[in-house]
Amino acid sequence: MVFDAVTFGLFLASAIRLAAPILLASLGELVSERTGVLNIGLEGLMLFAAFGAVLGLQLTGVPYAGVLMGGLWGIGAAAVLAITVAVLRADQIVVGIGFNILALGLTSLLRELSLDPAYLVPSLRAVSMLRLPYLSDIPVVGRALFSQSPILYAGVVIAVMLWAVIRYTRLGLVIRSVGEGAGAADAAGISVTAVRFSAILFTGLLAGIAGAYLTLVASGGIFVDNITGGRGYLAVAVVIFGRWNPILVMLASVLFGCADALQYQGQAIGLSISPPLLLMSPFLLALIAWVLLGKSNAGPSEIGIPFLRGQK
Amino acid sequence: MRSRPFVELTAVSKSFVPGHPVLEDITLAFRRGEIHAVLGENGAGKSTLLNILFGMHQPDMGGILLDGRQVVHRSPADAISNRIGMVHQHFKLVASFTVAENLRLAAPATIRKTLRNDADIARIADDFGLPVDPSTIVSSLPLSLQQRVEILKALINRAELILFDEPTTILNPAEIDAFYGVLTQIATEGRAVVVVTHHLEEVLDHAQHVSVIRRGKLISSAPVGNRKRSDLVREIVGKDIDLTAPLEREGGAEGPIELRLENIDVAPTQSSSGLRGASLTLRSGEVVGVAGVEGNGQRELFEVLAGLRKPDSGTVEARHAHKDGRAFAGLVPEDRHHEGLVLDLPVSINLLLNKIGQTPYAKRGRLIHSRINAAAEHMRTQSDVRTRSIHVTPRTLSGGNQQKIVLARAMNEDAPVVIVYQPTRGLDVAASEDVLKKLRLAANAGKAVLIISSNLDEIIRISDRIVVLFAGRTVGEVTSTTSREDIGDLMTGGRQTRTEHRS
Amino acid sequence: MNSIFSPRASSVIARTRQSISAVTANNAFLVLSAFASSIAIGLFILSFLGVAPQLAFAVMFDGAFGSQRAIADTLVFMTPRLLTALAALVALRCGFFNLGAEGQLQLGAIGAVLPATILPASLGYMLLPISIVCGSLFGAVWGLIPAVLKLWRGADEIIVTLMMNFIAIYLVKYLVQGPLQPPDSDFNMSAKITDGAALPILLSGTRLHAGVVLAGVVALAVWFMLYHTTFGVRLRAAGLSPRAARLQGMPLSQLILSSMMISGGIAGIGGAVEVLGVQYRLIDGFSSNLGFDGLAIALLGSLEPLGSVIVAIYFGAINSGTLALQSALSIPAALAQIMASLPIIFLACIHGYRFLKGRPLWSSTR
Amino acid sequence: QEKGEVAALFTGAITQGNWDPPGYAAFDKMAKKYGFKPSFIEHATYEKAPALLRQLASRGVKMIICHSSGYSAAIQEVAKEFPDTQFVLYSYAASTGDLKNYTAWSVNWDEYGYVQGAIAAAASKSKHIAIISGEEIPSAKRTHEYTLRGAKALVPDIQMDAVFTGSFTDVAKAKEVATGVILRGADILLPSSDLADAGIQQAADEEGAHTIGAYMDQSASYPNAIITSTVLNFDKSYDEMGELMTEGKLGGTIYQETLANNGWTLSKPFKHVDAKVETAVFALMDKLAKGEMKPD
Ligand SMILES: Nc1ncnc2c1ncn2[C@@H]1O[C@H](COP(=O)(O)OP(=O)(O)OP(=O)(O)O)[C@@H](O)[C@H]1O
Ligand SMILES: Nc1ncnc2c1ncn2[C@@H]1O[C@H](COP(=O)(O)OP(=O)(O)OP(=O)(O)O)[C@@H](O)[C@H]1O
Ligand SMILES: [Mg+2]
Ligand SMILES: [Mg+2]
Repeated sequence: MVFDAVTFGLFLASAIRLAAPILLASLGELVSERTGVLNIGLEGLMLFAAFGAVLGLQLTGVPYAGVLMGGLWGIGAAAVLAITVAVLRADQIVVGIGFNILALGLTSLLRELSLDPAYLVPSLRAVSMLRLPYLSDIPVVGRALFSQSPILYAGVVIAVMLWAVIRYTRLGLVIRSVGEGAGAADAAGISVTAVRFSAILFTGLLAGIAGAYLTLVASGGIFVDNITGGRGYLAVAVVIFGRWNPILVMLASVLFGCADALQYQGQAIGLSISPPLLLMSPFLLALIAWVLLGKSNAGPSEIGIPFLRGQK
Repeated sequence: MRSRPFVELTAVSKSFVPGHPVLEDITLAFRRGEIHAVLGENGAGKSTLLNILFGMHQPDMGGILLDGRQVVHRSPADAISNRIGMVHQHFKLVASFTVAENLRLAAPATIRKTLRNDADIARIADDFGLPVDPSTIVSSLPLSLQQRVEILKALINRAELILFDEPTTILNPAEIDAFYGVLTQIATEGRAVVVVTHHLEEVLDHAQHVSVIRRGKLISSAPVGNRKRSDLVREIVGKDIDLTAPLEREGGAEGPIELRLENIDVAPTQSSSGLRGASLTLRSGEVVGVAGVEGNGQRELFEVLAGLRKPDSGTVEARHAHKDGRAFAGLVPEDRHHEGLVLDLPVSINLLLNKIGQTPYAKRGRLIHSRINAAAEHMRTQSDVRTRSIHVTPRTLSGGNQQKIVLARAMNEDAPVVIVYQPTRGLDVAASEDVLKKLRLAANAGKAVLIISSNLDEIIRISDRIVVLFAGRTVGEVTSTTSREDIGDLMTGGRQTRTEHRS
Repeated sequence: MNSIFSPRASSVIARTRQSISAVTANNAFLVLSAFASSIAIGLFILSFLGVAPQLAFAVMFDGAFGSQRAIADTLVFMTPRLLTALAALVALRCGFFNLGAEGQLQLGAIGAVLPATILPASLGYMLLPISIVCGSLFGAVWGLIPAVLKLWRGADEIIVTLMMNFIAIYLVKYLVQGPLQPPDSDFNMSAKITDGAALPILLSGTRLHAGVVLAGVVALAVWFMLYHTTFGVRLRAAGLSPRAARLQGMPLSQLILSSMMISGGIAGIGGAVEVLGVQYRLIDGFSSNLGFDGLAIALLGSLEPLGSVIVAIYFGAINSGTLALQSALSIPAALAQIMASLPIIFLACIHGYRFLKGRPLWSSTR
Repeated sequence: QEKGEVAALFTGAITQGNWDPPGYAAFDKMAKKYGFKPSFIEHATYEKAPALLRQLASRGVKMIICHSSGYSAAIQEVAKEFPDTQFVLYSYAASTGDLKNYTAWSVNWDEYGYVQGAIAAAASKSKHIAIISGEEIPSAKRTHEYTLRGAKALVPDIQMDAVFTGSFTDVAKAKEVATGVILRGADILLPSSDLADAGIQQAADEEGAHTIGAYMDQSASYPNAIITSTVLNFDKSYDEMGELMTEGKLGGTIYQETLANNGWTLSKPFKHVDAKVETAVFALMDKLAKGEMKPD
């Protein structure tokens, strides 16, 4: 089988769909990290929201209500992280690890208590794709780029907006200052706690929408245990990989999507590479690229460090 | 009758640890148009006092009056909106931001409009008499300019009371004069200024009012008038110390050359001139002072001497060297918190950090704790480090006591050379005196001591020979009898080609 | 120079260290209450599910400590977690944020299973030490990679070690699906190890294997190394204050390399022990997050070997206790995850809050 | 409950997917029928299996049923320590390692694969089918192979894409992969990735392709996509376990579950396809059942 234009189009579409939840989650994570909070709990946030979204769908039957619920669950779960990390100054990595395990257990328990047994959930076209007129008729890449879920388009818009906000607005200045010099921001009268708290909530919102995308768009309204399957960790890596820049983060998530898509397309067209090796490839690729890119990978200087007023 | 105070502290008490008050019943008034100096030993509570005013800490008892009205500062934001600004000892600037971004960050909404573009900011800075390039990244500015940004922050915020915590420790004499010029200007415009310092001359020369705190208690608060230095010292320390007596010099016999630098070059950086053909020699039994304005290669000189970096060219010869080629020397770095000490390891380990793997403290890679403890205990008594035990961490000690540990370690070194860099920065009068005495005694006992400092007075008091570092060059070598003015001239390149630009 | 040490690593060590430096009755009480309240919440959820809390607690306690077999189970669950905790601890104490214990453990398992399945059975009991050493070497090499990348390219260790975890997991998957899978296999796993390579069972009728002794010895060795050797002091000094350590002539790069080698080696032993003492083969998914458990244990144990032993026992007990709950009352496994995660979060909050309130006395090292 | 206690281990949850729930239902039915006290363990990962088996056995559980082939290593390790407990495995086992207290019900996956391949090939209009599995485990690899043989038996020039997604739970990836193969031309999909099958069914539904349900009749869940479902006769197998246990006849045997002994079958009638597909497939099954033909 040759890798012709049609295959390429399919491949690209697939890559973008696979990238979408990573993109949304990593954009959320980016905001946290820009304020100095390393949110390893992203995986857990996505998982909670993925569950919440399906619950919302089950309760209302309206797909977009499910998306909304996902976002709200994301915010709610993030509030727990925000209280521990931003208010109580708990260690971000430790809490993140604990939070992810908690999410795994709690969502599984909640699923048993509240969701219809998943094998009975009918196939739902939960959130349908939006086919942009004219643009989606462009040969080769048209369908790939312009016949995607509205949520993905929202993600792209958010990426550009975040870029502009961080770079050009007062809010961006405040966010960056908290991540680059929390003590200085505090002395300038900015509440580090409040900024980090809200940033984590924002992360929760986007991680929530990412989780909702995963269940409502990518899985058609089904929640199974551990449905995020490590995407949250991947999104954390993508933020660092994209150097805390929303645009680069967007490209990085598409890159990961490509690697992901390649492995399935590769199998389908009979590439005789062992699947685990293909599955490994995005990580290997990212690692190599990361090493080659080299030194200038310093993120926001306060990242991972709880703020204490008067600290030297 | 004098004007009514702008800000008052009423019976403020504060303790971090129950039962150990840091401030007790402090009542103080800060008036407009006045520079108000606050003096006290290390750990007396000066910074805590300022921090309470600025909302960084909350008092346990007592409160703050603003124009006679009770106010509560829960956070710096409250203080800022009450027109109080603070320039911290360790600047509160976002190092990776530009000057403009830092100013915009701090400015309240109403003022922010006027700071939209860099040109406006530059103009405003000029108007205040504090010119600075708004587009520079703060971390690439010399400390004196960073401080200027801090002052601008307060002024742009229309602060009426500006608090300074040890502002002059990072300035050279010329800069200090200019700094007080600015303060006087600020005060005469009707603002109140508070300055914490350890340098009494500054107080006598520039302040109108002086308060002394000792161990958390207010000892005095009165106009400077014609009070004398010795009065202040007595109030600060609780006893008399003569700070002008020359340090006794013994011997003076020329010992062998321990250390020789020749034609050392180190590439310049944004904040420093690097070194350009710097040369000096150091003999045992003498103290050599390296005078100079910070940023003229001091950092690089210390790093080369300490073996932290290789010079781009030139030779370093040491009579005694480690296996890896570093000169065998006791080192007192500039930053005691990050370079001098491991703040969270016990005092005992810190005292012996340089020898920890050597006999008799270790045998085949294994530590011998009894010997370490015995030696550390001995050093502690010898150096009078005031700590509960050698097993506590230095983090809990006062700056003076921390410095004693660093110094004790450097001296304990069997090394014939001691290299100290800004050894008294931030130390109170008594502690500084103590450090200088120890260094002089070491030289008298035959060590070779090199002191790099921007504090000309202490250099003059302690040194046998003085080398001036300017723009990375060692310009001229003088004796301690040379006048202060002449050395100052050298430090600013006066005798060199006058056209050469200060870095 | 400073860049090879992450400020966050220094900050984490400093905070964690300082909070233990003032262990008081009050502090111990808080730690205990974190565990107790986690168990209480778990029991509350159970009562919500219709299981009487007293019964559930009895079953759980019985499953964790009630019999020889129960204690053995607890210790068997504790063993690999203690080893990964020690691995994380050694790296962190040197200022290297090693999130890669998971990957190093996977490599250790590979390293152990190779000699244990390939070398001739005639080697007899020599196979055991060979396999353990080989596992530990594999882990050490895997641990060295991020250290080398950091020193050579300045690559951030958090991301490198995270990525390498995934790579290691897929490597194991690849091996047990292909090269190491014997022809007639029912599942993705290697051949069974040769008898001589198996860790001896200490208590017949239980699965308590000699790995637990090994883990204990490693804990003791790490403690000894940290507090009684020159290397240990240097490592701690470098971790807390690299600049001060360097000024005293300590070879920072060498310290990082050695500590990561030791760290990886210990995690590797963890993997070897799982293979040689529990699974007797390399099996896909044999590690259910042992690496991350280890990191959490190390941090909750205040980066102290003894503290880690205590917290690891709790983790072991929660695992065996909830397993008993599952097998006796068919309670969902999710509960185990909930009860293991809550103390992590609670304890982190307690640490953090004490930091915020400035008790014990300290400010950050930054 | 004087008959004693029986227990079952599941890799996932008994309320999720199409493998554990029908297995649990059969187990529960069996226990009730024969008067055993049933208990079960969900999410019994292979790592923890030895400990769980020991706990159950030492508690005096009479029969422990493991509902996945991956437990066989754990059984072989533990069974010898507990001669009084019967260990049973459902799914696939190559050998019981000479253990007298280890019995397996092994589905003839070769036959299973062969038939589903045949259905797909017969139903495919584009002569392009696909099988999508989760983890690449030995039984799945073997199934792929026999599926292709079955397909070729009916349509020699059939094209088959075979993909492993690497996960039994990642619905999104399975759906993505399924969408990919459909767009590349496959019109019949064979889901065999457990929980993730849901994604494949949806993809087929959305893109207008067809599928075969796996292990149980799933046509109610995905009426637009499913032609027919393979139905494992869990009830029969579990009932045999109960019966043999009660009679004390368990031990050491591997029971093959085949078409011939009604170990599994297909749901009828076929939908979305010509009647002749159904006829052809059932004719083939008949031959297989009668032994007139071998799946290779
Ligand atoms: N955050 C804190 N937590 C606990 N104790 C503190 C804290 N900050 C200061 N202290 C205590 O308060 C005392 C006074 O500290 P403060 O910083 O006010 O001294 P200072 O007068 O500014 O000293 P220096 O001249 O060295 O700057 C110290 O000796 C210390 O014991
Ligand atoms: N959390 C704390 N616990 C105990 N003592 C503290 C604490 N924080 C600060 N101190 C002590 O308070 C005193 C004053 O603190 P400050 O920050 O002014 O340090 P310093 O000695 O002036 O150092 P430097 O001037 O070099 O920054 C020091 O003696 C310091 O050791
Ligand atoms: Mg102070
Ligand atoms: Mg000070």
